[in-house]
Amino acid sequence: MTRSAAWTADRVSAAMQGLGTGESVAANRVRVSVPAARVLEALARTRDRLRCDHLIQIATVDTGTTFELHYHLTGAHRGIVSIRVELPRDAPRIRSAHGILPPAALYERQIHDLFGIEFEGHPDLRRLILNEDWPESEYPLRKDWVMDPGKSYGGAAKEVG
Amino acid sequence: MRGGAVLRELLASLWKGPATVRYPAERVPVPTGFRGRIAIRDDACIGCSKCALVCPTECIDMVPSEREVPVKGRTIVRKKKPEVHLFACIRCGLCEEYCPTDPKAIYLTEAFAGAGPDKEVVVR
Amino acid sequence: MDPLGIVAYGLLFPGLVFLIGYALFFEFVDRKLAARFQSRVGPPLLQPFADLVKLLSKEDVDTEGSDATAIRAILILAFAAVATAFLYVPVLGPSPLAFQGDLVVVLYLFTLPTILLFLLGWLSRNVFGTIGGTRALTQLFIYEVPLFLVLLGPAIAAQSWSLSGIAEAQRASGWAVVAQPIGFLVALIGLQAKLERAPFDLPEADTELVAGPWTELTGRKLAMMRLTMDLALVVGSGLVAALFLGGPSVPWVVEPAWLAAAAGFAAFLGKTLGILVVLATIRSAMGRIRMDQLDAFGWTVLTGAGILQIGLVLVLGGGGGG
Amino acid sequence: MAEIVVPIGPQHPALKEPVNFRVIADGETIVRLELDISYNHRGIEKAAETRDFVHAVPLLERICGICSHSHTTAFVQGIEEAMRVRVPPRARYIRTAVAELERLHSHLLWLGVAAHEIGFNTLFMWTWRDREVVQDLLEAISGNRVNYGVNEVGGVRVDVPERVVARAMKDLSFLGRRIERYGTLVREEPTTLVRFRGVGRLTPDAALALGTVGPTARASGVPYDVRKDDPYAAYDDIPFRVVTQTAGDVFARTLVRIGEMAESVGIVRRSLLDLPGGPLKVTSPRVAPRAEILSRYEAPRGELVHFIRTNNTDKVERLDVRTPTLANWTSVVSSLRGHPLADLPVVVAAIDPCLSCTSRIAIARPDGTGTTSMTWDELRDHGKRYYRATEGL
Repeated sequence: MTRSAAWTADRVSAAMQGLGTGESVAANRVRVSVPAARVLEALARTRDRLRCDHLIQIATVDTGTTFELHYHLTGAHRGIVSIRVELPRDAPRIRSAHGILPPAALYERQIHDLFGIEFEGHPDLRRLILNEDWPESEYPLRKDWVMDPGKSYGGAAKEVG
Repeated sequence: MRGGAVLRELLASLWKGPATVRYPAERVPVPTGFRGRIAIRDDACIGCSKCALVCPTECIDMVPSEREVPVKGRTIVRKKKPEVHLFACIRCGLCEEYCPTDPKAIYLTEAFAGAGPDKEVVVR
Repeated sequence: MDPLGIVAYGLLFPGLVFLIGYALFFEFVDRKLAARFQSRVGPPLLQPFADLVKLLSKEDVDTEGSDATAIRAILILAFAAVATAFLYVPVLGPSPLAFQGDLVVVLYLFTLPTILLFLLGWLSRNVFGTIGGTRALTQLFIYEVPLFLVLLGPAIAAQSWSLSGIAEAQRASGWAVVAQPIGFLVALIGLQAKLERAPFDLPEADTELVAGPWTELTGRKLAMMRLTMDLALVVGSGLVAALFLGGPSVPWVVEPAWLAAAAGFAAFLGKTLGILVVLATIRSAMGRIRMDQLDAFGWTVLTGAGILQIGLVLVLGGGGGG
Repeated sequence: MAEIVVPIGPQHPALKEPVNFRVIADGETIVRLELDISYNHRGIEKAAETRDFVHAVPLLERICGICSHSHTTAFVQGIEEAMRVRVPPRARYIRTAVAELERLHSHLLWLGVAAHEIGFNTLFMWTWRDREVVQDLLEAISGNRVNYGVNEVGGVRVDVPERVVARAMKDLSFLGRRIERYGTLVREEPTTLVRFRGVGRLTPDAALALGTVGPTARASGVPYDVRKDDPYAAYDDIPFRVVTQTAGDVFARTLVRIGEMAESVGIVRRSLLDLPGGPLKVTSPRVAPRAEILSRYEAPRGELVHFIRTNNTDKVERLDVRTPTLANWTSVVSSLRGHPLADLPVVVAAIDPCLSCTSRIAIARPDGTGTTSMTWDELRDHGKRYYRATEGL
């Protein structure tokens, strides 16, 4: 099984007609930027038309001005499709993808906890990563997050002396 | 008998006796190249502080220390030398790798045992 | 035997003191053998004794809201039951306290600790204890039938209900294990299940239930219960040795009485240790089975074998023996 | 029996790592399972953003004690791809050898823990005794048993001299025999068979739908293996077989892992015997150009992914690590429904969870009436209603 040479940008663009164009970013990886509102449609097409049945990861990047979500998928063809979505920094919202890709529920919970991105339709966005007494609506992985010395961030108090 | 393999293995272990190394009476042979306790060769150090810069846990402090040391045939007066907080050192060996001297001014010995009561021990 | 002798017999030699010492030695052999099977060094000889002493000195915590006096009573009762059962197990020769029907008494006393263990778990008000306790009870029902069935085999063959009597009868008719090999195997498996040793250690399955009924036991209570279980191991192997391996008897006749008793005692030690080695090997060679699997195995394989063995004894034995 | 809540963990004799289960059991059978894992979140991804590449490697090595080499290899390969740096072949072969040795000791560790979960402590002692051989070999190669410190951007820091290769060959033949023996042991030992077979079954499409990776997926017949799908290091040059089973239960996963161990022995032997000459590393630039790399690696537990974003500085702009255990949690929670309590540790151990790698939570709730298969959404909505009712959220 050599790297899937057949996995070209235009095959992906064909499948993503009207949503975005595929650009080849690595030997076996094609990235498509799609509008946030239509991410579920893009994911559904990736799963059905491009036969990607395995969600590798939902990567999140805080570029300082926007949040980027990268949905990486692969399938038996061993090629990788990355659906890229940009979200505004003030109230970042997006539809939850757990309906199409069940494991997404898990990854979305982590992203919500650390970045504060809202996933509409997610059944259970309770606290996931951070400890119970971590102050509300503080998202540590954001670039602009700074530890406020006044607040306690839970966990054992700093070892004295 | 279905359980034959298990029985054979039981008897083999019984016959071979315990595999335990009864430390400290017996010692595990330490292979060459083992990254053990850190040590400093004061006379070889030229005070370039590369080790302090590269250390991931920043446990190496450069302290003032004047000394004449040979560098490429000439002798210079170095200004500072490294001091290592032993129990912050994770024995990764990066300091030894980036140290430009030969023989190395800062290196990991093969000293295996590293426990100690005083957390603030400093290796000079 | 004059009353003083009985008391000495009961309390000192083959009685309590010897029993506790021998039980601790049993635990040592068991743990050492299991360790060496696993390429480990294993404990020193006096480790079980040291554990006992250490536990006795530890703080004895009563869980809040649990009926402390009831739990203490249970522990003492369990210990006493097993210790008394040992009185009827022939050690030097026929036990002086033997009487027709002591086999039934021994079996009854031998079952008591398991039921008490269930109560212990139930009273400890700990969720692990409750589940562990119910498991102990369910397990009891499963192996009890085949175990008792099989233990009655030699009794029928020897036409006697006294443990010592059965042992003596085998002096003439040869060891019951020869005539009833299936019975011997089922007895060993049943014993392993009764003592809740792997693969039947479901009640105190440490991977799910922390320690089952034992979870809330600390200090003196834990020491008492562990000792009781060690005693049960000795009593159990003594029981099986007496029933199937002829108890403290040596095949050839030994003239002077005291030498006969000594030979008998040596035979008792040898046989019980032999049984212990088998039990320890089973313990090391197996993982733990699940309750439903124990159910299936217990009712089909064990009980089936038990009934078969009893059938054979009734048909072949035909009341012969003696 | 009324439904009782059995708390298992986070400190529990069965699970050596901080995971907490709130098991809602009806008698002995598990009705519902709530799992909380984030007990040792150390904010490594945040810390990685403040360290240059040289300092980041020792940090990432400590994400996990059993798969430390996985994280550093994935990371440095990502940075090398961003810098367009060609790593010399000798370095690639050494990385492969250490990677497979890590898989070997990780699977041996797992086999022992799985045996312990069902009370078979003897196998636990044997496997961990033999694992010492692998650990000592790694110590001889890299100078440390756990955090090997083999990788750096541009190549490797340790060389494997001739005498170490000779010693490795001796150790590998011993390990080959031992693994073959464990293969027969597991197939023959009655209680292991009984406790593993048919437990925690995962059908191929469930395995795919629930996003399982690694041996857990391969045991259900999903042949994904990053070493074949997206070859890195020297996996292109060294022939090996992707081990799969079809039953998808704990026993199949055991066979897959034992098969993989045998393959690993072969790979390490091949990679050390054919060790090419040449340098151990190339000097790489201090700064990585603006790039976005998805670096995938086949860790012992499954597909490990490092999503790396570099921005023309000597530090990563963003490092998003998705560990294999995170992907496998969803399948555990759903495959445990209806199982007796006794199977919980076995099924959890079957995905070989590495808690220090991941800190996530998953909740699955069947409605308890029979085992009708519920779609994922029904299952979740039911949970939400129930959860709000009981916990009064």
